[in-house]
Amino acid sequence: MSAHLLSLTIFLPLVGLVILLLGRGLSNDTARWIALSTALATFVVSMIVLGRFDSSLAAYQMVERASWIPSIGLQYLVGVDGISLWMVLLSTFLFPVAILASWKVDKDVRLYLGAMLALETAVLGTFLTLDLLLFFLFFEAILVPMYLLIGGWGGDRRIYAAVKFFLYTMAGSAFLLVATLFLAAQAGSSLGHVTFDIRDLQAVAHGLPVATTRWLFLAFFVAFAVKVPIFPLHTWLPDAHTEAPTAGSVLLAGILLKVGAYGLIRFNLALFPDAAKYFATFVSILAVIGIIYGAVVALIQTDLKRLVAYSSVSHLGFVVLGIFAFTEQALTGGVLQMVNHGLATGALFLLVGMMYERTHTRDLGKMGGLAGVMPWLMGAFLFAVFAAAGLPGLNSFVGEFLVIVGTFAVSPWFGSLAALAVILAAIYLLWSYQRMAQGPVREEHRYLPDVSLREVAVLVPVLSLLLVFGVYPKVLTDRIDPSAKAVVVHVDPQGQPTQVGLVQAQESPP
Amino acid sequence: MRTPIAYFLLLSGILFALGTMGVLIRKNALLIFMSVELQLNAVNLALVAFSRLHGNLNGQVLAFFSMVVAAAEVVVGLAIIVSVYRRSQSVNVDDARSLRW
Amino acid sequence: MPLDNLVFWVFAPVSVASAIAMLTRRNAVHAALFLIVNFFTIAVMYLLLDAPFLFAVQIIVYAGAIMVLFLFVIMLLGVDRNEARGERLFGMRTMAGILAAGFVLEMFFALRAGIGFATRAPAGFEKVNAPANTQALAKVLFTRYFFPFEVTSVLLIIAAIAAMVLANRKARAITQAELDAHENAQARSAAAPSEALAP
Amino acid sequence: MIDTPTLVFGPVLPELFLVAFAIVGLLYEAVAKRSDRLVHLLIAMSGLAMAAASSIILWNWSGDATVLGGTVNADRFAVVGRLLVIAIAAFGVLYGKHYLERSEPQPRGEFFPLVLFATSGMTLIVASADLIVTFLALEILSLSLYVLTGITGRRASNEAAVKYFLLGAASSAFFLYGVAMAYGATNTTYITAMARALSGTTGNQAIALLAMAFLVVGFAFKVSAVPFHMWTPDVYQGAPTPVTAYMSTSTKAAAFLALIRVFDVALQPLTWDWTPVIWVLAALSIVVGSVLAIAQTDVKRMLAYSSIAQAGFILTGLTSANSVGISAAMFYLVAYAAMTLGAFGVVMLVSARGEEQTSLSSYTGLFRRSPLLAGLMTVFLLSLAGIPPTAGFIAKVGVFSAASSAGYWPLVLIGTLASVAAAFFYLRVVVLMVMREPEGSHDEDPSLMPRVALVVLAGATILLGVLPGLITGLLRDASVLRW
Amino acid sequence: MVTSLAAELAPVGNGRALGVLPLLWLVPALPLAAATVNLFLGRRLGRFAGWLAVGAMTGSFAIAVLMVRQLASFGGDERLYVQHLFDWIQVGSFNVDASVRLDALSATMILVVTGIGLLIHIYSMGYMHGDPRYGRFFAYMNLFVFFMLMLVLGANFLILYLGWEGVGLCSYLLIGFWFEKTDNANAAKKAFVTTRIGDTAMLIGIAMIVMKFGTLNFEVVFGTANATLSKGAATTIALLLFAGAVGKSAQVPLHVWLPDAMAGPTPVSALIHAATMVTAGVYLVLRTHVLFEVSGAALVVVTVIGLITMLYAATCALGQDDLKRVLAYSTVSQLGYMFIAAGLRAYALALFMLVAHAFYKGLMFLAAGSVMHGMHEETDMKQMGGLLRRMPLTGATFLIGAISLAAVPPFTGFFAKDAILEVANHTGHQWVYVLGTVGAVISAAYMGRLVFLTLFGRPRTQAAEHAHESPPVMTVPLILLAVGAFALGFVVEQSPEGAFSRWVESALGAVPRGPLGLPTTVLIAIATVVAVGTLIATWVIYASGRVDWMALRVRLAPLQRLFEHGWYIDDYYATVLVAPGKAASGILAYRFDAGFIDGTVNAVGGSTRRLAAVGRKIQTGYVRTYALALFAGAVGILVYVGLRL
Repeated sequence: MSAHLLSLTIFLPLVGLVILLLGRGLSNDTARWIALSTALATFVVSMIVLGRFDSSLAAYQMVERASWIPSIGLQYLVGVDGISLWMVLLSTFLFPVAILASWKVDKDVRLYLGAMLALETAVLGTFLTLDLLLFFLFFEAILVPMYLLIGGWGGDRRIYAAVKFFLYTMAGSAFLLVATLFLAAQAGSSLGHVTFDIRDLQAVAHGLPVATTRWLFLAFFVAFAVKVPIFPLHTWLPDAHTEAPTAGSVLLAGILLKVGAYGLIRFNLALFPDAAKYFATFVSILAVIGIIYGAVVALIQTDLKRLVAYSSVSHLGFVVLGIFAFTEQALTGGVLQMVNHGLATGALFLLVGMMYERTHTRDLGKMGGLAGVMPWLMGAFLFAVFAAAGLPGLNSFVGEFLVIVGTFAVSPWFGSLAALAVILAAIYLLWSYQRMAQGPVREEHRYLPDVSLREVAVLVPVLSLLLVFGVYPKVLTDRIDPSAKAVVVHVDPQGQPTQVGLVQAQESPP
Repeated sequence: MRTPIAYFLLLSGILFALGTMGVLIRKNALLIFMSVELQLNAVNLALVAFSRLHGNLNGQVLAFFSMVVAAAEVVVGLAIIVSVYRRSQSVNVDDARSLRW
Repeated sequence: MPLDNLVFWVFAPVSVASAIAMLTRRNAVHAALFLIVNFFTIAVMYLLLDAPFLFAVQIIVYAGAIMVLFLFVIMLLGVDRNEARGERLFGMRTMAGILAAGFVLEMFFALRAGIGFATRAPAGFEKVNAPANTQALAKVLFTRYFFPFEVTSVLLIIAAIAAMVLANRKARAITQAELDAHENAQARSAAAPSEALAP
Repeated sequence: MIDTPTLVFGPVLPELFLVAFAIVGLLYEAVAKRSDRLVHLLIAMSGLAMAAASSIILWNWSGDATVLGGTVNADRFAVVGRLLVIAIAAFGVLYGKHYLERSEPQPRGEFFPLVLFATSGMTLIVASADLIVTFLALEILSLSLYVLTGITGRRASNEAAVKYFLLGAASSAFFLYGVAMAYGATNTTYITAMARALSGTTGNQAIALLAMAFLVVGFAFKVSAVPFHMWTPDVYQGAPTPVTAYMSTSTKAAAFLALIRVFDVALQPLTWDWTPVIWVLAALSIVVGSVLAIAQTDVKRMLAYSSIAQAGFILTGLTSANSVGISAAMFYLVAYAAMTLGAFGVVMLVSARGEEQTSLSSYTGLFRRSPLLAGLMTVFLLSLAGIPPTAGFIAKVGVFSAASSAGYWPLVLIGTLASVAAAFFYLRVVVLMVMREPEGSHDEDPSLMPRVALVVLAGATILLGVLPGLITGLLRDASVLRW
Repeated sequence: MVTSLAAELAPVGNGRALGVLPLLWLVPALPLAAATVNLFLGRRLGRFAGWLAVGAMTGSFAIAVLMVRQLASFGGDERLYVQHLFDWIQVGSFNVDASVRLDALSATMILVVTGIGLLIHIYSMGYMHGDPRYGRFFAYMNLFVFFMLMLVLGANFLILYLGWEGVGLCSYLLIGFWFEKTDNANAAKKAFVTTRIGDTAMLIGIAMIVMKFGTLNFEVVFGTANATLSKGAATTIALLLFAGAVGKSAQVPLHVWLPDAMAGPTPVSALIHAATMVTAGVYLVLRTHVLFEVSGAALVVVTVIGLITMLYAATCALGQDDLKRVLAYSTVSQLGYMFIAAGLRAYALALFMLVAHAFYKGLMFLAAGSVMHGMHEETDMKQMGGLLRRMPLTGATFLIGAISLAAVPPFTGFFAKDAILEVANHTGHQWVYVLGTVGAVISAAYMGRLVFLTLFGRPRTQAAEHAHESPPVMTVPLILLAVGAFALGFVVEQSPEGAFSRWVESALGAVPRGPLGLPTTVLIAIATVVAVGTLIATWVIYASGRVDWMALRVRLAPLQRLFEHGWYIDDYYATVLVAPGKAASGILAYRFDAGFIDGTVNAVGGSTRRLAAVGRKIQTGYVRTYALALFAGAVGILVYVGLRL
């Protein structure tokens, strides 16, 4: 049992899925409870993982290995480190929230919840696997349930959005697969056996010619850049976010985008450190463009979900910037920001969803004065808005600050430009809040109800984490840091400014 | 035998090519089918020529098999063509294009 | 010029010419007759290649049975009229000609490289054909090629079934319902789903 | 005097059973006044069962490697190939029984014997050790399929039959020419002897190359690789659905297995010459199949294009020209058989009677009308698209991996990118089924038996996606071709 | 690591009796606790919400007083206490801890914040009485106090920044407290965004500090600045930080938010936009003055910005008709004086000005609130007149505040302003002195105009006629503040080297002195004449009845409009920044993003589909075409074979 804790985490949701799919006669409510309790159980298991995690180690822990398809070298290999740990916890945390948030979905409930649970397994798999091909498998497996969620329960243009999401991601992952197989083939010739174990592949990739690693880097990069998304590969995101059902948007923003960033850390940096250094400036420029571009475009949006979607482009730019600064602080900040963005944007989408259930519109032009009608909901909204805007004391600030500081040590210009987004974020977020919550209230919205008890149950955990991680981020950083440091050292073993440190300060004044 | 074997083979090639041309340019299904027969005969010629070249009878046996096959094929083919003709009163293959695109 | 060479050079052009004539005759019966001529020339080639048994089979089976079957069907269906003159497919003949020329050219080069136009067959084929071509052939056929020979029986059964299943079917008019269904299907497929995903 | 070969019929028992039961079926059809489809089905099924059983026994064949004058192989490759073809045939007759009962006018009962005959050709072709047997078996299966294609006498069915026949006959001529050239190049028709001749000094390289070219044409036609694919959409669309289901899977399997045997054994010394050809054919097939399928509005036609693309993927695996690639291709064939049979099975049920509802619009809102069918179809389509956790994914990774190991990663890139286009049209059907509301009234065939078959196929599709190890061991054993 | 280093540097617990100092964390914690309770339970608590808030403030103030007494008991160099609360951010060797720091500067600030804050809270209980969101108001106010205390107590830049942003948040919440009115919401947003521009520059500055020092701890940074920073780096950092101050303290060019911020409830204006938050910029400069001094050039910039702002805002104040807007511009102007002082290295005087300003401007805002309260939220001075008689307490205290601001001796304002001018004069900054004096004239002028238009003369409207005095809960704080506004300067800072300057010398250094310029007595005389003379002149214009000020106003209309609209800087920004920004955003969003990028993506898909639509036509249905393809393929392979022969 304890030896297979990670496997249990990954596959526990499937138990719920099977029950849901087989249980023809289940009432909708029973189905919901089954799904929720499955997701909660998964969360509990992942908390046990957290409890057993040894934060002093940088290496993978709780590794499980089993041969799966020897003919193509695929093995079942999972393990957790400080980076994936938080991705997993973020996922297991957000899934119950998302399920609870979609309590009111009435159409094909079993299928809907089944898709969610399948998605959970796929997502957890991507975060925990140490086998590149297995990663690809889970990576692709994410597509179907998400596609169903968007296309089956989304808005008016849901099919367009779903197909776009699917094809966009798949097109990106095409390169990933090619590069993966190429690398495995190289392993076959240099190690004597085809393997996808990323720890072995590191050595293999190290022996490749420089030009080859650069091409491989780009192939991996494209796949993950679509997922993150990095400008200019982001245009699927606004559509997908806008059309997805609430829970879909939450999961998409909260977790799926992180898969891309996670992939960048886990594979691009780990496998091709030299190529990563070579492309760092290029990627950083894209990231900075994305940060500012996403924010500027968000300014003019009138659809609330679209606005949040573009803000995601901006925020994820921070993550990428942090990843490619190659300093311990920036990378830790990047990972932290992944968690933070998941929570903050997740919260925003939850709130937008709740509001949509009441007003039946997401058009900012058709709202106003809602703060007077439903003060708690709007208060929560404002809280999330400020979290997203990077207010110190709330979670996003710490991540952003670490990224800026870490990047600054390498390139003051990138750091400064990234910081500018903070202004823009304030503008578009407050502008949207104003149009929604302030000013005179519209007649048809005058008697809308405030949050229900269920919604409180949805919001309180998320919002309180926004605060907790803002005030005491050490819970996260203590565990991220060793792994992040290992990655940075791997990329830049004798690099100069990998460390924002106390070099000068140690000369204490007289 | 003084004639170089390659001549027979080339003749076989020419006949095969002509047969293939027939498949392309004839519109009558029966004639297309006849062109196929020409192709098969060209092959047979090649087989027999190789048989002679190698100095064994295998090629001749193969040609014999080929003839059997051709006979069976003719039966099936003609049956199909007749069946089509009964249906559409035409053996022009250009008329048979309800399945397309 | 040795006799076999002479025979070859007489019959080879006839063979090619008859094949070309078969391709160009618009009347199906004429074309079939030219094909029979062609089969005869090929039979002669078999003779040149020391395959008298196949020479006979060629004339009996091909020229005799198969082509008669063809002619029979042509008559039966009453399609001995001239083939339609119009060509709906643009450039078909040209392309067919070019491809055929290319084909022959490639064959030429390959044969030149592989066998060479000087290579003559080894003498002593009489030994192979001893005591006679037919006996020798039978010996090979029923020993080495015993199994394939048995397999051909299956082919013949299938041919028989084919004739039964396909040709023995009562001709029937196309029902109006079938026409409707067809048209509906066309209309549906033209209308719907490709636009279904347009943004 | 005459040294007669020792007759060991053990390794051809499956064929004998198939032919025998086919003849039993024919006799039944001839004798019975009104033949009962169920009896036909039982006869065919027992034939298939016997054939399968005798194949399985051959797994541990300890006699000579080749029998009957060296014309038939008794290796494990043949066993696996036969079993695959026989299994496909079982689904074919099952579909056929159902289809025959519900279509109007009722086609003749010869359907069942013909399927058995075709199957016997296919089993023989995978076991063949002699090119002439390969040719004869090819003709057996082709002739049977021509007849099967035209068996309903519907206009489309007839048209498909005549197109298939004319092109098929022409391609057979090419194939036979290839056999002749191979014989000319090596002075033998034994597959293994050819390899020896070509790797030694007795073979004629130039003529062998010609042989390779013609054989490629013949096989590429059968597996519907571009540009020899053009019959495929028309024939798949025009043929009765069970026949399409049967032939799209079994022919492909048989032809691919024969191709493997011929190219990876007989022409193995020419590997460096034929792999580029296969490469190009694979690339063309993948791209053309995937792209053209997008514009299709008829499900059968779309699946036909899909099968062209799938052929390209299988060819991709063969570019590696080693046992890894062979076993990957074999796995792909198994997966392809399961998912394509399944997809056509759904098509048959949605069409209800005959071929009435094969346009994509008939699938609109299928999920509301019949969640089971829609769900099954989704599984099959996703597998065809290569999405985990289905067999299609593992299969694709396998062939790509093989090609990549051989250094053909540009082909893999083409393949993966084309998969995206392919995913589009598979998804489109899923969209229609799951995400749209039904329009008008369509009635699916409510029968149970085909549904059970479909569930089995879907189960196999997923099972092979999750636990491919169930058969990869077998395939690895089978993929070692000795010469 | 930094923690320990800071512990070594800071004379914490070096055998001293810390007394009550370890309770320092309670000073911010109390308001925070009260804010939390009020935020969630405010509606249930009803009127008790106000009492809770005031109680928390009282406690906080009391503790602050105890703290300061304890601190004052130490010797000059030992007046420092750092309390480590917990590690906030720790990555690798980079560490930011949550710790608070008490020295003379922060001690002064917490006294102002809690003390004036307490009075304003009390006042608010009356002013906000009956508001439906009464509890929430106090929650926000307490939250503000918490953040303000964090700002001034923070022992490193990041805690300071936390408070800095936090007060911005509360400012946003409180300006937009009555969010139903679009104007208020706009003003709130504008305030937050405008200040955020400066904040971001400050954040960049902080990042740069991290880069240079590896830590954000004040002790380390200031202790090693001389050795670590080049002049250029110091200037960059100092100016980036100063940009933050410019935003927060509403200096030119980021001043535009403050006049609009008057949309908030008046106690908010008093507390946030007069007494405390807007002075955070000044506090920042004082706190980081070491960096400014290393740079030198940065100090000049501070002075110049201060001067420009002071003069500019004073003219604007002269043109306003809205009571609160006059006070707002006046605040901006007065903050300019503080920056001038800081720029002249007279940090103690800047701080004293800050304290003094907190008293008299807080007083005036509260009094203005009282006036509005009595006149049904009327703020247009043209509608007032003669209120001194109708609202004697309010009027009198208002008058005291105005006179103090106009720098008439011996009011507090006089000592504050005069000391600055004196330093300018004596240290050779004659231009500063002259312009400062001009500013003083204008200041006195707008104060005079304000006072005489509202308090004196005859009531010009019915509302003014029937204005009534406010309840004691509002007037008592007025009186207490008036005492301060009147007497504080006289008591603690009669000259640049007064008791106050000595008290803060440990934190801010001594006030510079110079041998140049005029004698002190002459300067005092000039200042007195200027202030009194200007007041008399305004009396003549506005209250004596001898001048038709309305006619005068019409004659000077262009000038008046220019002043009233703040020299049209808002409109300038709207044209030059906002409109192009919106346009750019629109172009990016619709033309570039949806049009070009997404268009490209869709074009790829679309062209594939078109390719498919065209490609399917190859499948003509003619079997001969198919044969052609077959034959062509065969020949193609043959050609390939031919090439390999």
